Amino acid sequence: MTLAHPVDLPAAEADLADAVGAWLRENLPPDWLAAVDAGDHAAVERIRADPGRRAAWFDVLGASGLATPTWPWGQGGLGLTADRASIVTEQLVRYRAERPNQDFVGLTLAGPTILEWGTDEQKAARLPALARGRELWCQLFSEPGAGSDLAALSTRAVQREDSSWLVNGQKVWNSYAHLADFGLLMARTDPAAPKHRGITYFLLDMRTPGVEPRPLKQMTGNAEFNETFLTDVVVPDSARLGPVNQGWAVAITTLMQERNGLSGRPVVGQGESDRLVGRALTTGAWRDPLLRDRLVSAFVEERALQMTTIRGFVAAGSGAPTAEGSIRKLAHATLSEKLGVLGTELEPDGAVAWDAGERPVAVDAFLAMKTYSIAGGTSEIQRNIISERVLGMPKDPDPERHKPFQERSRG
Amino acid sequence: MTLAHPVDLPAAEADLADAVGAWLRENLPPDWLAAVDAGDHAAVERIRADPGRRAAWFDVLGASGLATPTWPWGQGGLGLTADRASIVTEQLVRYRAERPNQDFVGLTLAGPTILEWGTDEQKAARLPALARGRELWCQLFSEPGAGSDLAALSTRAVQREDSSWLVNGQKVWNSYAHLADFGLLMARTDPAAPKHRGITYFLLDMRTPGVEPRPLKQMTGNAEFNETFLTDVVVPDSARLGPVNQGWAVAITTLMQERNGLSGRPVVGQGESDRLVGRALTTGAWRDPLLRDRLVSAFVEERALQMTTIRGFVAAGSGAPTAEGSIRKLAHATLSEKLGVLGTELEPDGAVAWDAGERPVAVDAFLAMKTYSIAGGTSEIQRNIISERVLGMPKDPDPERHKPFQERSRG
Amino acid sequence: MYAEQRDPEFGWTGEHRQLRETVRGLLAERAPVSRSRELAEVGERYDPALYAALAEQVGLQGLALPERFGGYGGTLLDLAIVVEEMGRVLHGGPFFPTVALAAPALMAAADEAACAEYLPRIADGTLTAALAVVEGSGVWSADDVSTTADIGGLLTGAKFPVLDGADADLLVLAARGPEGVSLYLVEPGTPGLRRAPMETLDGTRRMGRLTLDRTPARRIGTPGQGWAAVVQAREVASVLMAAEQVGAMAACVELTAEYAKTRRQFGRLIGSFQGVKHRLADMAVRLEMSRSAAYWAAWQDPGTDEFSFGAATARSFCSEAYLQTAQDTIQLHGGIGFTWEHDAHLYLRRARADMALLGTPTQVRAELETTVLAAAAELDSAVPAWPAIEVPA
Amino acid sequence: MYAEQRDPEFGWTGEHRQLRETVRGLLAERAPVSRSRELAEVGERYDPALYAALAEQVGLQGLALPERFGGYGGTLLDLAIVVEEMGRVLHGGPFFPTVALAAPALMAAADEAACAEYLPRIADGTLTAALAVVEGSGVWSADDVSTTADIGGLLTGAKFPVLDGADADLLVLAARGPEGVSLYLVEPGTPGLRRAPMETLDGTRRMGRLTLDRTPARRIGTPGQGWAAVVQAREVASVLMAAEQVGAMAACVELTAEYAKTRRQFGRLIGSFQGVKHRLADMAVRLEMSRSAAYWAAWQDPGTDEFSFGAATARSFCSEAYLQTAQDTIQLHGGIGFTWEHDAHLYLRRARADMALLGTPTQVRAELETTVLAAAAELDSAVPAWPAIEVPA
Repeated sequence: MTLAHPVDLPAAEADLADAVGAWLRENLPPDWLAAVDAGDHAAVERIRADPGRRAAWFDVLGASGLATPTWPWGQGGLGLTADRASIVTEQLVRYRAERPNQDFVGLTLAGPTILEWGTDEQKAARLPALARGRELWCQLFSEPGAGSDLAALSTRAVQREDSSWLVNGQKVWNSYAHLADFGLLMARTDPAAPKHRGITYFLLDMRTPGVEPRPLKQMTGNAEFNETFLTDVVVPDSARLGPVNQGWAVAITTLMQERNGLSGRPVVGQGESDRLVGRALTTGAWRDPLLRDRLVSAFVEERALQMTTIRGFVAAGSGAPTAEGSIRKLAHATLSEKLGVLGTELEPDGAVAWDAGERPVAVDAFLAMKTYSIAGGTSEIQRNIISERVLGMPKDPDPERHKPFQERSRG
Repeated sequence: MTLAHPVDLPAAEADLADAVGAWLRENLPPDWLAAVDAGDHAAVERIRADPGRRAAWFDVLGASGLATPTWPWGQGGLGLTADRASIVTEQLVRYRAERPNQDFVGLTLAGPTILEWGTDEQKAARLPALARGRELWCQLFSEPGAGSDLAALSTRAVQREDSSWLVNGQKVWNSYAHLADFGLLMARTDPAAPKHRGITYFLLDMRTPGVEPRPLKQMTGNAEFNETFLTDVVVPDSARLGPVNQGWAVAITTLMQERNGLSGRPVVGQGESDRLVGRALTTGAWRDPLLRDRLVSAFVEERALQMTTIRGFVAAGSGAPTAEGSIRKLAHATLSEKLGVLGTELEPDGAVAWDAGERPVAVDAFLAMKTYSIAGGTSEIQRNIISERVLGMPKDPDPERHKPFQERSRG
Repeated sequence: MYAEQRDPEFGWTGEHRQLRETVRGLLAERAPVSRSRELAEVGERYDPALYAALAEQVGLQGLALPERFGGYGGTLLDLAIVVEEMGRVLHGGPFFPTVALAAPALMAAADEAACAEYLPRIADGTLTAALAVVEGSGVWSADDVSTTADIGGLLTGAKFPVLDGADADLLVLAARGPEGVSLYLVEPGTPGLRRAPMETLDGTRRMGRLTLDRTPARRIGTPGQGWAAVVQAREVASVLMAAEQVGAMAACVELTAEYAKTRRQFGRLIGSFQGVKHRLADMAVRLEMSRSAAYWAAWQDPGTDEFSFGAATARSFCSEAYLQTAQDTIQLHGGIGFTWEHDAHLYLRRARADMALLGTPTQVRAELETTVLAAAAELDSAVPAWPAIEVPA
Repeated sequence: MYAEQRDPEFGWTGEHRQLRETVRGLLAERAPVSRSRELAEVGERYDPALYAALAEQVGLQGLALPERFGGYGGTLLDLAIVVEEMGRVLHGGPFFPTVALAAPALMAAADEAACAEYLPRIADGTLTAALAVVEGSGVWSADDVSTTADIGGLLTGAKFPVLDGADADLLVLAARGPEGVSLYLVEPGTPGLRRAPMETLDGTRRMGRLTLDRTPARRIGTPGQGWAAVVQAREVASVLMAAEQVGAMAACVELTAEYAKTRRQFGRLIGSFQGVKHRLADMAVRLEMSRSAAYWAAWQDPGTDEFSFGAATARSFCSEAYLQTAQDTIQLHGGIGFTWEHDAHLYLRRARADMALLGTPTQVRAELETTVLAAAAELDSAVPAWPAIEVPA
């Protein structure tokens, strides 16, 4: 049922792909495989939507190491390089056998952070469960009062005599918090220290009493995020990840993963602009030379961004650490805003009114266009990161940088 | 030869215009008047280009008060409001009888600053000469080491026993300094005070030994500006304008004049974009729908800026002081850059090569397009001014704001 | 059409200021932006009691209508001040479609009987009306009118989206009859008329789809001259919408400036970061330029070339400026600006919807080409656009 | 046409790095930007001794030419590295027109005899060449070629502006003969050929006007297939110019970052103001996106659809990015960036000139429309363009 140890995996790209493909054909449920072979997307989605079947498959997949191929051998992974791992991912995607988007926090953020900072007990308890898809994770970093200044968080964790921690505070922008089993939590443990030095990192069991996620409605009308209220939540010291008061260093590991978090080898190919072109052909907007030039411009820009993602992927493989994730994020935010507006202009009436039930997709893209310039760190923050880390500009003056946290001004 | 005292000037706009027009017809040299009536621009320009005739005319004009209609009655002017003065200016322009551009510093900056801060002796010595066009003035504020941080100037003036001042330093961006009779000079007189508090303002006789203007070539290839070197220049204390070490307050008067300095009542009408449209018709670029939309956009933007200038003119007349000069300057800088690039795109080959002697005007506009976003205060400085004075944003932290000037870091 | 404008240009009179204060005060009390949101969220078209009060207490619906039709003979400028204040609080409902679109169309059609019958009811707040011109393409062009009127005056075709079209008490329609495009009046309940509400991006203004199948209608004005009336009404509406947008932009700038003056990050008020300051300054520039364009147009006399030019300029400039301003407002608020509870998205939705309502800015600029060419043809080599700045720093 | 590219994509080999260092070192020593300025200011076309050294010491002119024609059989990628380094210092003169335009055209025409006669002389640095295609309209289109070749091969027409056209030792021209557009060779001194230098915005590259009056010429390649060769040469030149622009942009960003780290105003390094930081960050983004586009294209095999697509993408993106970068460089330098003595304007001039040389970005995008439509036609509803970001701050 398991693949060979990574040293025995074929070295050539094509051979590795073949080996993974063969393993999938052998292990995927027959009706799933048949639906894939027949190109019957709907049938595959039906199978994937069944919680029982999905869980069963992710268990098989996780045991093989293929769900987390870059993790070390013996800790749920196959120890593959990013480049080789992407070949695995391509095969998984081809068979729609990959883990869903909602596992992003668990697989891309929690796993690597635990790998780097966890105790043996923490690794043993969490990594196999993550690899097999048994746990859903969320991130509890952001706070309403902190915003872009992530380290200015004020959720308090006070250690008690029995060494457990009592946590109180409020988090925000937590996706899947209402469904998650575990959360990556930062809390302030030393308010007398400057803001970066008094934070501790925990792996919070979301079922603990006092943890209350509430949906947060966005301007799009959807509620993909939560606010999470933490009231007298008792967390055992065994849930602490990394040393007391060094949680910011642990968080950096998580944040670097987040910015560089690419799933699979990036390619130059279809993107959002292609969809807009398709739509423009339908609505007749393509006939307008001004819109045509903007569409082709967007197409060029999106392809250039994809090419940049490939370069970033190759550079990451070669171990060169960069703030280049911020470059891509900023470029993507700009493009997303451009496409959001452009999409509405392709509709004859600007997508401002529609008959009941015929809401154009352009509406959702328009309302979501600011997502990437705010979510995951605003474009302003990205510009600061690029300017400071890539170009060596001085940091912004923070008059309170070295002040004890409790003495800082709030607002 | 002189007009009636301002209280006797007709109140109605049309009557005032008629009175000024009649005076001009009576006093202008006959051949000048004939050339204007015949619409013979070239002939008028020939007369205006003759230094003797020009001087003679400006003397007559100045004596009447019409060259400086807003200055007080008895100090070379007619005491008119800005609004009524603009009617005078319109008539002057109509007869090409107005003072030339190079008198901007003298008429718009030096005169009002002397009116506000000058001693009776200074007013008596300078204002009539300014009104009659006998003196050319330049501004000596900027320094290479100070840049946008105007108050960081380091030209030194040390008072000697006989109360005169010894000035040493270097100024830059001084237009007409090589021709000027007088210069508006700021120099540091107390290096132990914070930067704004140790500056004194002088009316410098440019013929003083040790004053050496040298032409400064710009990226356009022209040298409209100078660097001015000041080496052991002796300035009598009678040339000091305003109190010692309060030169920054005096300079504010000058700078406010500069930003609000409008000559004549602004109108909505022909601008740079009209010229570009004309050129686009000639080159055929007008047939390109993309260029056409950009041209009309620029046209709209320029007209909106003109409308804003009118609003500013009206508001200034009603005495409301604003940072709205900065708004217009910023908008103009943006537009100028847009037009500079667009102009080249109207040429079939992008205005990048031309047969000897046939340099397209688009080339000069392109090379000069950054002028307004740098000259007279960069667009960054204007944005700060707008944000702080119009919107009430906090000032940028200047860690050395209150430091004695001599202890400030340089660079 | 409207009363002549008052001198001096851009010089506010005491009356202007008084009007602004009255309207602002009334809206602040009874229709702040939270109320616009509330109506939108529950799907209410408007607050009828307030609508009545606007007419009875302040006379806003009839403010700029001639006195012989029950109005107060005010100027378009007065009305611009009113809608600017409404724009600040995203006031929606039937006011704009009735007063800024349908009433100008009725006046432009110059049909005395129709005016005498309907304008007084508009003025006293008892009649709401809508102007139905576009037919799905979003383009305001006589060529795009394919709704037909047969010899008996029966209309057949479809109009959408029509601002307040599904709910207004009176429909003013452009249709193509034997003499060309004319204006027609249809009241709800007429046989062959179907009205369906559409879903909208901007919940504060309703839109509808009209379907006409041999619907009896009353032709107004000179036969075949309907499009000229549409053009005039659209110009008036363009100027008023620009003023409304100025109000909305001003609200956005104030909201953002206020936030920047109170929100603290990295040990400082965020308003002290140039990243915020400079974007805010650009917002202020866009606002002031928009204000100039909108009010310059409002100061011209309707029916003149200047008015047409001002209307187009204001429409092109202000609608693009407003959309950018709304986007920037969200950006500078960060996460909170992205939530449903924050008002930023309401301004964004209105900005996008506005852009589609009276022809897109691109369409407007295409229409301006003739004017631009005429201006370029008069070129002389005189006055530079800006006084030379002599001393850079 | 050129040697096949090396794996892995975007993975620099030791050889690549070595080449870059060699070229950078040589240029730093003998042709820094101050030297480019000096040549431009005195009106010198180039430094012949350096040109010879580039060929003899490093073999740059023949780097990517096939070995059988005296070259070193390198890849287009190698050549991109070379011109990127040249772009940093605004190296001008005959290198680009000879190596990036005329040589690719000769190779694309696939005329063995002509290649054997001229390419070895290009490779050894003894022959400079120019490619003359456009005729005043700036548009690269077969329809715009109106220079004619009669049956006897005599050319009549005019070509301008032609990069290095007034000075090159060999002219490769596109002209319309009885079979359609073909390529022709003309050497200076041929009767009926007049060459006049033009004045240029960018002083580092000369341009000329060619007038042909029944000028004898040698037709090369398959008759009537000349335009296909022009298209190929233009693609190669587009990729190389994009790489050159990446070098120039990198120089602009470094120059500006360095200035921001040393210039102090208001008590702080200006690089600590977000107004400066954020504009610099945008410059960095534009640079990195340009680098990706230029090198992605350079990594494709010439002759493939990917190469054509990459060439157009890089040309459209990089030339607009470079112009904006040059403008920003001046802005962030303030007054000093506006002086003749500062290098910023040299980069600006080059940026504008580049934009006109191989068809404007707008023209390139119009040409891309077919490709874009083909891509859109293959749409499926799979993979989103970006992994969902789950947690905003």
